[in-house]
Amino acid sequence: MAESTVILEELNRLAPPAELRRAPVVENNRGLGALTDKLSEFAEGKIPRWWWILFIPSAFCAMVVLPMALIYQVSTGVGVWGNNQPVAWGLDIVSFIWWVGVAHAGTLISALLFLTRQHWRTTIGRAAEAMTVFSVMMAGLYPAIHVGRAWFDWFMFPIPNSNGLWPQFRSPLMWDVFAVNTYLMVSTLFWLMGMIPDFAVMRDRAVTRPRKFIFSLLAMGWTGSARQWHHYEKAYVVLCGLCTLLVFTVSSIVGLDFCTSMLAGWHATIFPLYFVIGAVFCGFGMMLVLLVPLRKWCGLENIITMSHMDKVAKLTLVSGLIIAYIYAIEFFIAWYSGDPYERWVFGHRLFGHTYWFLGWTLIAVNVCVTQLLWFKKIRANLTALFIIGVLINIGMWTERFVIVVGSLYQDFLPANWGKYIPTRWDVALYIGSLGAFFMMYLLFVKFLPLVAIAEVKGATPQGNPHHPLGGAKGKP
Amino acid sequence: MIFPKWTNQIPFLIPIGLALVGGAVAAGVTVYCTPKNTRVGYQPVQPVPFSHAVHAGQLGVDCRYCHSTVEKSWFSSIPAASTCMNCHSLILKDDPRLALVRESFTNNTPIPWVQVHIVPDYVYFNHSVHVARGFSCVECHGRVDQMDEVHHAKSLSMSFCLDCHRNPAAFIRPPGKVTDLGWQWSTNAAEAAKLQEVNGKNFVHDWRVESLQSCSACHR
Amino acid sequence: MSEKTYGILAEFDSPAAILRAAEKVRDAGYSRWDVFTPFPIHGMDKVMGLKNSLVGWVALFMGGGAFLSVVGLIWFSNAFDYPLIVGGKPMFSVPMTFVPSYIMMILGAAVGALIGMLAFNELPRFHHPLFTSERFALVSRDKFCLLVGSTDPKFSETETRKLLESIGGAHIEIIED
Amino acid sequence: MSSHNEKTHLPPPLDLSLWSRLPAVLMTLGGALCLAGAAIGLAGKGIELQLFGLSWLLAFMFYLSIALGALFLVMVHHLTDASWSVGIRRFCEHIASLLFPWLAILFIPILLLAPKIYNWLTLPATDGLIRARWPVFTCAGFVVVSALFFGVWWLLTSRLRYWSLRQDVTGDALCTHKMRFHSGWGIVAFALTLTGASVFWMQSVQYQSFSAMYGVYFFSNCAWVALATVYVIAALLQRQRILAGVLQENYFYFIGVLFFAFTVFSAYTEFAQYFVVWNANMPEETFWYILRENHSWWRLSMILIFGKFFLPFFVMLPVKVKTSLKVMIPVCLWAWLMQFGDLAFNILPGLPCHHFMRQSLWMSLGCLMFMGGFLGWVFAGKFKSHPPYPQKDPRLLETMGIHHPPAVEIPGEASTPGGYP
Repeated sequence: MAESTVILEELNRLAPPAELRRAPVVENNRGLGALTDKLSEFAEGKIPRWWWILFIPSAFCAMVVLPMALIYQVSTGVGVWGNNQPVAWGLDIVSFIWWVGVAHAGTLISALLFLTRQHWRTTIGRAAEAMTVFSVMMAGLYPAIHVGRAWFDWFMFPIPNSNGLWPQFRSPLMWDVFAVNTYLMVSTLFWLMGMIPDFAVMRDRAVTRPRKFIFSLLAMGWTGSARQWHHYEKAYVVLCGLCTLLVFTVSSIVGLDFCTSMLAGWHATIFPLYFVIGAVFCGFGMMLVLLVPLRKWCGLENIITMSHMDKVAKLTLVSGLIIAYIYAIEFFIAWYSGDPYERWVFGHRLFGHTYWFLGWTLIAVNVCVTQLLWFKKIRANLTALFIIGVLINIGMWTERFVIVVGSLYQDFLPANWGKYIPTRWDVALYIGSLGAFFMMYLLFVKFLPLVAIAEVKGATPQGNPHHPLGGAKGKP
Repeated sequence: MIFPKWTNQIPFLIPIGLALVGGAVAAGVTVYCTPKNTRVGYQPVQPVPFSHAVHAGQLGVDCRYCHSTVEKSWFSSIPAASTCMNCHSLILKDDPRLALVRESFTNNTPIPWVQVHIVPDYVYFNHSVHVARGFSCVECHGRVDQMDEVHHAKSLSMSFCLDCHRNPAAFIRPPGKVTDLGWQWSTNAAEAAKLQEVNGKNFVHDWRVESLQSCSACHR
Repeated sequence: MSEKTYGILAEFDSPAAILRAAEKVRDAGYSRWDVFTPFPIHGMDKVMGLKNSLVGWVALFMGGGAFLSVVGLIWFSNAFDYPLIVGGKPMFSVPMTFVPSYIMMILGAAVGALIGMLAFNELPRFHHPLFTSERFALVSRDKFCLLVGSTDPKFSETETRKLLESIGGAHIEIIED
Repeated sequence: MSSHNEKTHLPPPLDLSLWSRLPAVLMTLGGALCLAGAAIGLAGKGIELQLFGLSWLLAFMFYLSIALGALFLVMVHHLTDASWSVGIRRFCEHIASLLFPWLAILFIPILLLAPKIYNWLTLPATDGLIRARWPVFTCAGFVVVSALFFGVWWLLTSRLRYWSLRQDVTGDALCTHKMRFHSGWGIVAFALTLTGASVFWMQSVQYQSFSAMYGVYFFSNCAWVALATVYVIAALLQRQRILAGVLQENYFYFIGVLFFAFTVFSAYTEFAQYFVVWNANMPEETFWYILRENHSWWRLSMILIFGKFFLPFFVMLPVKVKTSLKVMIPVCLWAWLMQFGDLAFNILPGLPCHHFMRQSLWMSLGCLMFMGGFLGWVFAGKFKSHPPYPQKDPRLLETMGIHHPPAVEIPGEASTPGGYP
């Protein structure tokens, strides 16, 4: 130890000024064993009170409100929603895009930041992936019932049948089916595979027999041998690459649902990218909403450090800036194209009737509030981050509403103009899906490894065989 | 250690199980969820024991006598009680089986017939355009003139419609013979097929039969 | 050496220690040995002489296969078996087929990566001789173990044990199968 | 750490004494071709002058894309607080600072030939679309907006360079903060001006077309071709031992990965744009692609699809290729060619003749050579007069592979179970 202290001191002298020092991945470092204890502590401990306080209402929404809304809608028909001509896509599609969006940041954090070797992602990656998995589930719910006859959903799969029906692969809605299902499967698979080594940790720590049984089953016999890690790491890189592609693909396809049509306000070549970035932005907002309380209540302040929160906030800012750019481009192209319909639609987003305030809301929140994140003080203030996260989610929800309803309610013929007011069943379904999401998320938080234990350990200096703290001898 | 050694065999069974389940689901859907299973053979009990076999078959009443709008409207009408009473005010006047018809006639209330053939709301089907261009009732409804109680004879699935739309010449016949359900070009099967081929092509051409295959032809 | 011996297990304290130990075991001429660590150790692949994992190839082939089979499915279903006119678009065209095929390529490759990983690692394997060792349970925590398998031609209970002791291994134990 | 420094067996430095004359040769040859082109243009009665103008624009946009891409890399370096890119930052700054005044000078011929290049400047005001774009689509609008773009780039590049060079002297952390500040507002201004430049100078050659993706599409190509350039220059400087010690082998991997990522991203933007237009099938949009899917342009579009995406994608797919100079250098040079082809695909069909004209080949080649020689000469001058990499950057140690410890105190006892505060 003495030798390495000398080296550390020497390095300290050469290091940049304190303000430019790199923050450690995990604070208050006490070695690998203590880290393992810390990270598995919450999943093994008693269920705290705050958990019940959050869980019971979420479970109520998921177990009572959601089934009620679903059963009533499926048995009665889509007429129970506010959808009608000319607004045939209402809250169901708005919420669908919103949920898909929430999912994206999770994949981006865990996959893209892995590929760019951002070690800090190890602490929040798992929480982000879980967010992805559960919100894609919620997203998938909407198109399945939006079709109106949910029992005919099998039409969307290539099963030979006497109807002579094959899926119509030229339809963007069909691509949605592929995209959302693939996204769900790949993100679940990615999430579960990432957890295998941590399941092994839980297995080895398990005291009770049922617990040992469950985690033995989940860990699938993981031993952590070098050969296993060797294949595992390769598979992980491949999955990360694929997930990064998926981030771009899934939302692009959702964007194509809109822009392949010729409706003013929908048809723009930037729409695929627009939806990708909007999704990521919204997801980062949700990430802030989830991480701020989690790190406090689960006692993870030293793991999910303020530096990590700062980085998530910066990523939020980046995606928010791109969104602002795309808004600007949308309005610019509406003007530049000289198309009277386009100009009309975009003028009416801000100065029209019925929904004008929503247009201003999304500019106020998505464009203006996001700019607060330029300031270091705001990024260091957890309350502010939480509020901004909530606002971004509201703002992005509004954005989808403006896109979906704003372009539909006044189409090319004034005789067709109408309004869209969501009914209580629209709202109930949305609340139910929120409840289901939070219920599943809370279950995950309590019972599964919330932080990628193995990955975090590998990212600490104690896990680095070339670092003095990792046991390396000699000069670095 | 919680698992005995034999459990290491389980992974090899998983893919087999998955394949079996997947295959079973697909096969089950194919067999049980499609109109061939869900529609064909449907034969509800009607409120009045009306026999098409007697009326259309034995007595030779033309379809259009009762379903009078079939040539002019997208909808083939169900006869009002007054149509029945044209004859039944004289024939089988007091038959108890016709009590409901008489009641309907006097009270001006509809007879609660149970609809047998139905296309979903998302399908637009026009009877008149088919009948007027020489497509017989029998193509979709089967030999109703031989049915005591009407049952669903054909699947009316999408591919059923498209089979005809793709090759109308194989099904078209002289418009006068549309309601003659047993009509054939010839009693000789080979000759009938030949005549169908030659005449079918001519009819389709001469009468400008446009059997559309685009989605919006039916799903409009 | 009993028939049922699986190997000898030794325990080390730090990633650098296990890396050095692995180098020494390799230099001593052993070929059937493995290290067990709570996380992947940077540089261990090189020491153990592990070639580039084939998982990537499995993913590539599964992905490519999925891509081609969906192209085939689209051609068969939309252009051959039941061609339907939709929106004036050609029955079969590259831009149209690209999107679903591409998505399914990702799914195929992802499943391929997972299956490849599991297959090469012989997982799931619920029963493993190492699970009998109490100390082995610490591998997932903060210990680093090295196992020399009994199938190694150079394996000998005494010699191997001596070697492991000399390179700093603690809690050396014989694992029964 | 030590493992990064293993690759010290570099091949001997190249003898570049002959190559130092290259800018002069290129300028002379290219200048002669340019003069010939201009002469033909001025003498010709048909579209010759427009052809020359478009060729000049094509070459200009090529170097503009590299300079803008380099500017982007510099700003991203500051914003992400990256360490590995310290070594490549200085020459990126040099490339970026070509934007003003040097590229602005090269823009003057475009300004002079504008009525020939952009037919909307001369079309009567009865055209609805041009009227709808008033006041931007006027002579005054063209000058003012172009000046605005160059003004923004001047401010941005000069500030970034000023603080970067100042840090070489003082080593002050303040300079880092200043550069981050300028990158902060700069990246916003950059996005808007780049989009504006692509639409205004390039897309408006066929003024009827519009596409919301166009700016992003041009941006992705800028970053792509800039990364190719950076890779080549970095490899060269490494070989010459100028950046030895600062550039680690795995930094080539990073540049390569970014280059690969932008190969995919630029294909994504192009596909998205094409696909949306193809699918909606609206005449006011499709005319742009229909023109490029016919006659000789068809061949160019096929070359671009396979050469600009599939070839580099599959070549660079294996992990190890990204550090293999033997593969990567040809790919990077190929990327220049493809970027040039892509710009030609965008610009040259603006000619009223609807097919590729052989004349444009030597004309644009001449312009390319002339500008390349000129800008290369300016760049070499800048490079020689300043240290090749930021000498006192606070991240320099880190980029050299020396990890400094985290800012907090590390407690002595490692791996003690329990007792976690």
